[in-house]
Amino acid sequence: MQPAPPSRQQGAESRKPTIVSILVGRDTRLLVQGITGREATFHTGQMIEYGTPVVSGVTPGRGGSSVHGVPVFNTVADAVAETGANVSIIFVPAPFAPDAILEAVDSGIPLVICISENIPALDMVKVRAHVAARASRLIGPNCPGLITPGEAKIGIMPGYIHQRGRVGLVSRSGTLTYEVVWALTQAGLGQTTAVGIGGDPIIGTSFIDVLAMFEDDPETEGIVMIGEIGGSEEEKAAAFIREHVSKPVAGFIAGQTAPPGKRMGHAGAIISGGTGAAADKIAALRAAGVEVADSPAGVADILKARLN
Amino acid sequence: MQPAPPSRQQGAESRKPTIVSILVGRDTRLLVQGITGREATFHTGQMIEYGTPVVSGVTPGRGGSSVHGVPVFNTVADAVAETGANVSIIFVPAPFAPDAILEAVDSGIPLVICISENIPALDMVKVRAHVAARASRLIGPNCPGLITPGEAKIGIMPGYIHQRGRVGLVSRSGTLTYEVVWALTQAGLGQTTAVGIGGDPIIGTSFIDVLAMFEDDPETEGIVMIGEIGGSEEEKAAAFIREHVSKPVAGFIAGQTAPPGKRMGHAGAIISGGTGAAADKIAALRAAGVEVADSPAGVADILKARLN
Amino acid sequence: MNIHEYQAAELLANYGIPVNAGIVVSDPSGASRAFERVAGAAGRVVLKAQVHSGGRGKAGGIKLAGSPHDAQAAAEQILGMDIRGHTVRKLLVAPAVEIGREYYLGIILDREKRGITLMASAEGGVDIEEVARNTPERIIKVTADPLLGLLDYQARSIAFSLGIEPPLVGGFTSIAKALYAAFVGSDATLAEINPLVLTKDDRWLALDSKMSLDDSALPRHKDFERLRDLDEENATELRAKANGISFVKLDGNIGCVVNGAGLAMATMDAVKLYGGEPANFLDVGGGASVEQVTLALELVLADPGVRAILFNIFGGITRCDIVAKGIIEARKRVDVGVPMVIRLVGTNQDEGRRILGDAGLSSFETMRDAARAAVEAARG
Amino acid sequence: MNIHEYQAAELLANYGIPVNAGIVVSDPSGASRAFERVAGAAGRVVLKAQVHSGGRGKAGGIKLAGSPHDAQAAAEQILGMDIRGHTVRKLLVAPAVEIGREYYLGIILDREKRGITLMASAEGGVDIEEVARNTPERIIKVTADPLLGLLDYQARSIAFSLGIEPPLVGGFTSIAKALYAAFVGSDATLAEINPLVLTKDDRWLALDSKMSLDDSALPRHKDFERLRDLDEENATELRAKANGISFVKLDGNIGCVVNGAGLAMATMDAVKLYGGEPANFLDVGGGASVEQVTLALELVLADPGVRAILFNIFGGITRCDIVAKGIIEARKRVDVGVPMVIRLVGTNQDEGRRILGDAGLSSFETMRDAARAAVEAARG
Repeated sequence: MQPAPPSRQQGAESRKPTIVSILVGRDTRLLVQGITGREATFHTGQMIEYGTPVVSGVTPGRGGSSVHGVPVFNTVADAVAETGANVSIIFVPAPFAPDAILEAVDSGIPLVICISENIPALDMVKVRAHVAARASRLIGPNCPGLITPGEAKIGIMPGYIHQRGRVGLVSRSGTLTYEVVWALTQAGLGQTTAVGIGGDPIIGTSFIDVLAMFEDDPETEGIVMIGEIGGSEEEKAAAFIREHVSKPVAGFIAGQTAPPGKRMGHAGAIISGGTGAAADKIAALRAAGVEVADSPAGVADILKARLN
Repeated sequence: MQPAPPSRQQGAESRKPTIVSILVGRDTRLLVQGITGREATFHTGQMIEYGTPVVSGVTPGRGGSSVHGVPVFNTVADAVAETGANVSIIFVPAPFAPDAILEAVDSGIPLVICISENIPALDMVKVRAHVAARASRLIGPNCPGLITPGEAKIGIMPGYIHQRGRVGLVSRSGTLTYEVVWALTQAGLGQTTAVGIGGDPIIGTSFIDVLAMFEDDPETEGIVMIGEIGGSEEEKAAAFIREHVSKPVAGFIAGQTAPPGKRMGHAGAIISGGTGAAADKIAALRAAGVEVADSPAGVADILKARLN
Repeated sequence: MNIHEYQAAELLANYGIPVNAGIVVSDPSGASRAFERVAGAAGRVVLKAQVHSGGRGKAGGIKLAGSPHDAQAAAEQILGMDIRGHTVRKLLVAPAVEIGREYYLGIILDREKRGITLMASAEGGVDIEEVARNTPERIIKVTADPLLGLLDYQARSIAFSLGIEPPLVGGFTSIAKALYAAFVGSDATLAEINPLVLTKDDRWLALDSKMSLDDSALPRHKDFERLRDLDEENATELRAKANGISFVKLDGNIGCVVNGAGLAMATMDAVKLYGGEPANFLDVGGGASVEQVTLALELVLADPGVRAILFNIFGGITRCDIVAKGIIEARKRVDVGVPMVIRLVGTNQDEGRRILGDAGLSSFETMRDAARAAVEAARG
Repeated sequence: MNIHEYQAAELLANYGIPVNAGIVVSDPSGASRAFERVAGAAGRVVLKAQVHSGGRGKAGGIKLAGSPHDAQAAAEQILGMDIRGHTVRKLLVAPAVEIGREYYLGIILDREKRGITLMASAEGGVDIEEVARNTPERIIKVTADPLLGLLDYQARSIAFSLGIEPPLVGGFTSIAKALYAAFVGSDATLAEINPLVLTKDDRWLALDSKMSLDDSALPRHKDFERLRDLDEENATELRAKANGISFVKLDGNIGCVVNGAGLAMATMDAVKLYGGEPANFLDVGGGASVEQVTLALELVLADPGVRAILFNIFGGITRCDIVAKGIIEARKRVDVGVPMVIRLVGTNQDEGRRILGDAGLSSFETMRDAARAAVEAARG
């Protein structure tokens, strides 16, 4: 299995970079937007320590300085021109995050991961439409990022809990993902790639996008999908799985006890207008042949049984 | 040579309908937007008389009525659903024309011709960007339309001056086009298709788009390109001709005596900021191997010599 | 954030939507006085409970009155009433309207379309979710272009689909466009006019309005803070929010303190799975400092019904030893008084558990075990 | 439509751009009084001719004055001055500014990019077209997204490219964004600040502004009509415009009446080709009714220098017989007094020429022949 650089495809939904050992690989050259911020500086250190090739950072007005030895530029265009950055992770505060995403995308970066939370939903409606019409893929916002164990960690997850292995993981949640990753690692299954798609109502990459990549990825033998209340992306994913996914999928849906009309932490985690209840999502997944666990760690048990 | 229905292609510039005997043909089913207006009603009659298959009209609030026997609908979506319209010509007044273009494009009409003039330029910047991201082609605004003699007349040009023949014609001007058409007809050369791309600064279809179609059209043996002062589309067309056009091209540029800074009728016919002078355009065309006539009728003489 | 009907109406009026303006009162005599001012020629008013809840009509929270005396009597009945857990503290007194036809017009943040969707129906004045369930074909949906916004032709197409006569289409599309502008201008997630009525004399009127605003966008709408009704919000939730903690009050007796929203939901679910009832959702946020843990404990203990506390911490970037110290320190500051069950895993977990053990606190490795123990403890 | 510097500054100030506000005067004593009000601590003013033309500085239309007396003297010199054919009738008197650095910042309707392009240069205060010609690399260009508008990162990237120091970037981007908002909000085709200066005390200031507005968009900016300076516009052109005729005054002696803008330009070119000089551009528009033809004749004859009139009509939808009748009727209403040369082809051309012939008017079939004849006639 060779990690490959982002490549562009034709077509509306699929005109996005697809990479073996999905999304990141050996050719990844990471840019950190907002690198001089407290959180970004800390995580830059963590990512470098994990072995992620962090090549540059951007903070407007701080061009010429450096963070953990990483050169800082005023603009993404400069960072791309000088350092060949091809993946960006965004840590800038919500009011400036939409602009940061647009700057990354307009500068031709094919994969943009936005960690920032509390971005107004209507900003994301516009940003997402702009990105969707271009060749870049956006992951997030309000996500923990993604990791291909042993290869690159592009996010805020604790690296050590991961182990390169056989299971692809996609999730709307952060710590809940770590919980599942840990269980997979302890079960000896490990992960091919773990992707947090984010807990906001409007996000750049959907379950379906990542499921399709895992289905196509020869290294991935089984898939874990972690959903939660709110919206109907899990139901859409279920329909996709039924039609297009041949690999075993184990699922977990958080929020079975959540009351309607209340936002449960994540902006997107809310049952409203009669949609978004956990029971509906679980039913849809089961009807699509997905085994749904009654606890996060339970997905590891399910896949262990299915894959061995 | 078979006229074919609009077909979609991949790619940014070329992802547009291309049709043999360019743009319109036997499968054309024309919709007239704003059909109940005075001018539109008159030209609907003229187009029907010429043999153009006018299948429906739209005037909001006038649905259920008819004009020259053509059924009128409230919305383009209704007209498309009921009558299979696949080309639209727009006659609505400038304040409503951008919305009419968007309605046609969003309703999936692959070819939209906008006759309306005096549309604010910044409206067209947005409309054009929207259309460019979709599979539809917009011709105009502020154009006379297009005609494939003997096949279909979709515009306000006098039909009888045209004759099916060997020359493709593309022009930013109306009456000047008729002048040249008349000369081509009298010279026995005739026209394959004559396209008026419009006299506004921001238009949907450029010289280059139409030149490429003529180059690909087996029926077209020679090409006439009629430019005028303002902008630099003629210069860009010249560069395109040099690289991509093998057929003989004759040109004429109006406005050699026009003073700078003055709008000569058309919103786009103005020399400003040091660009747009006729002399520059003529020089560029000549450098690209285009024979430039010193009078409109002169292009017919040039092509007669080149094609016989 | 939810706002009251009268506040939504005020906001929509600012965008040019004709609303049935009335007067807000909070006592019966105010209703009587309001009658004099708004009853007008028709001589009748409608009194409407102002609560952040639907189902006001069915609950008796909306009444007509034909005299000041009747208005006062109706107000006496409605004020103080409980509607789905909300106590009525305010009434909107507005002129009664001669309704010709009723429509529904709403705009939502449409997660599925990833855009802004308008919904309309000629079945106005009724529960639109019921219409959506039973006769979805009677709801017309149009999604605005994310970059161009709602276009005129889209607003018209809704009007024509509703069967509105041509002379009345312009009035309808103006309202649809104004509602869209209000939605976008306010960063709403929901804006509804139900019913939008055509009066017997062919005037359009927004008879009832409802809006929800995007919490993430509130920082750029400072003026919206005045729309917040503290009576309608849980004081503990507000205190949590002000301190970067997500907290939602629930009905059970097992208080939960968790890091991460997804994990917090999963923790509630685990409590339920083992036969308990969670008392709250609580995401302590990224830091889990002594201050955050202390505050979290206070928030959970503000509920007198809490019989046990379940900590579920997955130490990632946060180190377990730090969290353990935080818990011990917080326990010193807060009088806990109920059993604490702690699940602590992740970075430096052994050191963390050792610290807890030294302080006489046992801890668990799995969420299941901890949830089970918490349920046991609450039964205690 | 072009507007004066002081009007552009007013407009830009409404969008929050710091401009060097002054007072507009139309007589020398006004300049003296204005000095007292604007000179301030620096004790110096700049007097600037307000004409719709560039090259004011070179022509002596901009002067400094250090006293009311000097201001009056300078105003006497400038008022009445001719700058590229424009008579100076108004002066802007503004405080003289201690300039630190000068930049150019402009926005154009960019036909090539089919969008709105910002241009900036650290070579401010000079003729930007000259910079564009000689050292194009010193001009930074950024095209705004047509649907999202100018983005913050774009404005910043201009600032960084200009080498503006970080603490001053925010001030610059605010001005760039405000200029963009003014451009879009006014439907401009050009909006320029030249120079945009950084004063010695590090304040940003728009020292000179220029704007052109899109004629097609004027109907939705009714308030802009008050910005029109009738002294700067040709009365005949305005009268033509009000009647749907496009007319541009030129310097020759052969009046042209043509249907269609492109054909009208081609007609002028033909006149020139055969050794004549066109007196005007005139597109009579679609109809060519008796009224339009009559008015066209009047417009052309308003120029006393006209020695011959050339009609060039290509009858398309318009029938030649109708046009012929129109010409004959118009000739009755207007005292022509110079030779008329008519070229009439297209729909019903034979009938049209017969009608002209019956009235003693000869006509031509080709534009060349008609143009040649008109040149002959003007030499008369």
